[in-house]
Amino acid sequence: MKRTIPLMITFIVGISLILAIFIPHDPFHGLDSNFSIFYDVIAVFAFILGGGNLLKVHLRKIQDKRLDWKYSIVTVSGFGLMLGAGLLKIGVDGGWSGDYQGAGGLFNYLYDAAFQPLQATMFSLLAFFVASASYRAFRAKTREATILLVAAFIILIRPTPLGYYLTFWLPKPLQFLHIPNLSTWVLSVPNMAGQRAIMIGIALGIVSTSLRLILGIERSYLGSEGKG
Amino acid sequence: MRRYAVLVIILLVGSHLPASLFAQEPTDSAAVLELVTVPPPAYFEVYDTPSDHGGNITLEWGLSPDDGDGRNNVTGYQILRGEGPTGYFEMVGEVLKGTTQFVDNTADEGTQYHYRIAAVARTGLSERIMAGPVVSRQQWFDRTRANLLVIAVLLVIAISYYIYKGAIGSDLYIRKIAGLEAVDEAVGRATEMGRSILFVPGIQDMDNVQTVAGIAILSNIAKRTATYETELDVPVSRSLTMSVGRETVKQAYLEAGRPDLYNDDIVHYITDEQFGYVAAVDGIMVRQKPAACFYLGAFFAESLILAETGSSIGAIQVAGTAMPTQLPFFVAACDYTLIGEELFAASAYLSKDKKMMGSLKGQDAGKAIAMIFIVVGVGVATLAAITGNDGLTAASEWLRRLFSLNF
Amino acid sequence: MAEESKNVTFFEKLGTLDRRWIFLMIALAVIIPLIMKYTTSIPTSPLVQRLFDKTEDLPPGSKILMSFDYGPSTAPENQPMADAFTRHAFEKGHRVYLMALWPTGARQSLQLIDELINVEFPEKGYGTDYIHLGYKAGNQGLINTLLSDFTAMYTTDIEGTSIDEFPMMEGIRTLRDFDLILGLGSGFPGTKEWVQFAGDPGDIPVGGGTTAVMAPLLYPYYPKQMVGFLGGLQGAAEYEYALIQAYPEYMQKSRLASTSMGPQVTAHLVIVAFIIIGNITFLVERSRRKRY
Amino acid sequence: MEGQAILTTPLANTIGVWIGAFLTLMIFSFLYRDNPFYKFAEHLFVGISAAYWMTVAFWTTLIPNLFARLWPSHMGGVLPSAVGNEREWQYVIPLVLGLILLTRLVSRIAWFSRWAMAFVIGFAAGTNFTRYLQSDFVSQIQSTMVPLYEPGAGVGAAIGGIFSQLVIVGGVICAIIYFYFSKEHKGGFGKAARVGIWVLMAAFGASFGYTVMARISLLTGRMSYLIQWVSGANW
Repeated sequence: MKRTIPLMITFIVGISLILAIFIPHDPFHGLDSNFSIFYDVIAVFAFILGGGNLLKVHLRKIQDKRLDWKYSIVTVSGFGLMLGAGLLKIGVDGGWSGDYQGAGGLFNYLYDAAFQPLQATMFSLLAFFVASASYRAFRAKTREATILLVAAFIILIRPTPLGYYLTFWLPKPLQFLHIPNLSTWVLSVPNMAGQRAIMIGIALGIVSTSLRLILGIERSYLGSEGKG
Repeated sequence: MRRYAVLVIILLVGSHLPASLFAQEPTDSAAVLELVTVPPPAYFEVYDTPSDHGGNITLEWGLSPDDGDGRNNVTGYQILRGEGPTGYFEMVGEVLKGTTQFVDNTADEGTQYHYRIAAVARTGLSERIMAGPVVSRQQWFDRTRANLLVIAVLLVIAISYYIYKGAIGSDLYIRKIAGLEAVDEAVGRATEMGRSILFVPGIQDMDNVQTVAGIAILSNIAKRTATYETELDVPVSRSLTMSVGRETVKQAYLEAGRPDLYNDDIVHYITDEQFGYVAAVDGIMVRQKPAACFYLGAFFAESLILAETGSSIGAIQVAGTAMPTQLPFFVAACDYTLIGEELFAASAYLSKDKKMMGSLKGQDAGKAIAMIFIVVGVGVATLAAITGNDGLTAASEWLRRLFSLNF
Repeated sequence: MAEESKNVTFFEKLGTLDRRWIFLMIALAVIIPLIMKYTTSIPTSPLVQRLFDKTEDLPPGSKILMSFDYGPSTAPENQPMADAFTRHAFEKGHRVYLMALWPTGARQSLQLIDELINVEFPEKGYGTDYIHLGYKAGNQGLINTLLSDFTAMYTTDIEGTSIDEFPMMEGIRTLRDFDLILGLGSGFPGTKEWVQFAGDPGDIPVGGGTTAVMAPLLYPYYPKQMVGFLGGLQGAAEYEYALIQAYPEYMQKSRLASTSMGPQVTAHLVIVAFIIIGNITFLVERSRRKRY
Repeated sequence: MEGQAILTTPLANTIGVWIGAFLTLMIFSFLYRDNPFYKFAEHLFVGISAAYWMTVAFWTTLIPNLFARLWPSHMGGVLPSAVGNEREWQYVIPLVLGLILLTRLVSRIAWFSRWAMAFVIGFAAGTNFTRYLQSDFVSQIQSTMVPLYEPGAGVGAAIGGIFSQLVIVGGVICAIIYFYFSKEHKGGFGKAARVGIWVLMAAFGASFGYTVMARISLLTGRMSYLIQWVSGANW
């Protein structure tokens, strides 16, 4: 009961979705989009568990005055403020039926003032990390590393004047080695070959994993038959 | 005056003549005065659109002899629909000249329709031809996907066959996967150093098979941390992943015989926001300094932020993802990387379960199929291109069609 | 001897350079050109040119669906693309339909309307030349649904006005009724999903633009499954270049991507310099180890 | 509404810009080392972003896709456009599954939540199976089935074309061989697998190099924001 019914549910849902691709007739038609909405709804319910867990962790930290507990106050108040502003549509034009993200609303204000800069800045840290990773990783230690280095180097200098001036003088028969030409070739030939092989492999991996899940061979996510 | 007379005639001939035709009326009256009869389409047939969900009827006709040829007067075609051979016909569409097909996607399922078509010229309409009756229905099989079905069935049979072989205990060889051999090394090192292990199952939800694969690997890693009594930390960015992850880790601790070491806090939710999550995980890394970091699942831009921070604290890092965009960063910044398909092979490999190993061999059969078709396809296409032979060209086209999305 | 060992320690140090020095150099490489307003022009590559030509060759009044599948975090890359596409589409008299697969995308299209359409094309009418359909949840599932029934999901525009009131929505029943789909994306769901779930099954021309990260992933789809695409800021700068070549009056207006390319160039050069330094130190180190 | 008046004033805007600029600097401070400013920004980000996505899910999924489908006539207050729609009974399924998921909160019946998880896993397996089969397996094989030689080009172009096609086809085959699990990478097979790794490395290098551009653009965006803030242009 604790394992058989879930295994059956997985099997039926999985098989019907696969069949739906081949059957335009009701009830299979549109099953994919229907189920994806079902899935989204279930994921919203899961938010109660996730949000509850987040609050529990931080409230306990505050209560026990554990290391860095003061920062947990920041998390909890940020969470409460944003959730309140959004769910209650505070300051939004048009009252309850207005747009929760509408201009003038507190939710929108917090989004612009805090969420957006935080997100963009965190993302932009990548510019620094991409540089430090290139410095460490692109060294001609082995043949594989050398290929990685050369391919990256060609693409890296492509948008710079260096990419042009380094090779523009090449005679006509060797023009294919001119960096702008060479970089396009690297992207559309070896890069494409590699990406294709990866994609074919991934597709097989996903087909096989899906099958293992549908057939109930992979079932670690289901926990045990005993007391759950 | 004569111009008005012509207008009246046009109005009488085409009871549903569209307004746009009048808008095109040239001011040069000479063209209007020449009243000619337009020949109708060469033939007209209608049928229920195949392989669909109903509601569509396909109309096909032959060009009017004056469409692009002859007097070349035809500007388009007008299509009318009625629910019987006589009675009221409403207009359902107009198409430009040179067109020979139209799909009426406003048909009601199960209703009998008759269609009429007429060629339209500036001078008027041709005689209308009628076709029907026709009824639109839902079909039980999408013929355009027959090839996909064959390929899917082939793969399913190959994988199931080897799963079966595994189940009956046949010996299946699986090569060493370096990244996975490193799992034990990483757990061992963390235990020696008395530090924790960080596991990141990607930032996607459970509807992504990569997350499912990551969680399956987590199950194997959790069994090891339970055995060695090493601390495990699994921050997640999706609530559903948290629920499934907890169930998985709990089960792993149970199987390892250490349910006492399990608590729900091992798997904890941070935030759904990609960069909020990564900000928090970075914080965990620099403050707790885990000895080993695993990144196994679906990753986006955060991959490099995680891997570079992990590298700065000197952790041993094992990554694996099927996101082709992020693989380069993991390859550059981590000690071991599971590339694409290897991620999905990992749980089978680590669990040493025979049935799971069998499915890997099944995947290899799929690869063999892919390679054979690529080689044959390229060969036939090349021969066809060189010789120009019709038979070879047809064979090459057929092979390509076999792998097209609309068979 | 003494001299050499000093050299070795120097290279050793350089090899394990504190990464914060790299961080500092990158910051300077971006800030200085920004302050000095250094710009550069990029000639158009075939990949971008083909998409440009497609838009150019469509008959006026064609219907272009533009999907905003990104958020403010990648706006520096994606927004110049949206700007360039919109200018070009309006220049050719096409009709533009704005939608979003990302909740954050709807705000980006609003920005496009506020800052570009209302300013540069005040004569274009809402509901006749462009319409803002807003965000709908469902990711690739949404595309799937739109392919068979557009009006099932989009019954109103973003303001909640019924689409029946907009002349340009007439005749739009499925995604197949569009002449071109432009997916502006930065991840999942994005341009790739437009190819997989709309372009391929519906046989609709799909083009678009993605962040430079996603771009190499799209090469396998070009030229068969995609008309063409813009890869990152450089792609946007190339489209701007093509637009200026065809319509010189945009010389002044359409320079957003091109001006952002300045810091790009210097930062690239800094990274290239570091890679070269890294390899020199590595080679010196290795030859030293071999000698002893 | 009064709130609107307050939050759209120039003063509110200026305060917003200052908050944004300080948070930007706080995150950047992490590049030097972990510090209280970063901790503050990080904790704030976690709190507001978790709430942000919950709010988005509530208003864009729960209300229109569950409540408005099950009780359309009661939606007048929040979603007037739903009123008058017919009730769609099948949405009882996600409601029930969602509630089942919440049994996790009661440990005695927590196992019940697996039913919902089973649906989720089945959904993942079913949709991904066909999606990847179509676009990543079938399409990629077809795209590779091209002739090595296309007549009509000049000699130079023909040689170049044949070479490129050979690299693509050979590269794809060798890289697929690298992924082979059930055969030892030895002899000719091993050599092919080795070439396969080289192809993958070339692809990774190219894709890494390409991405640098994107990352620098992001930083440029952030730096422009800060420069504008320093110069007072966006207050």
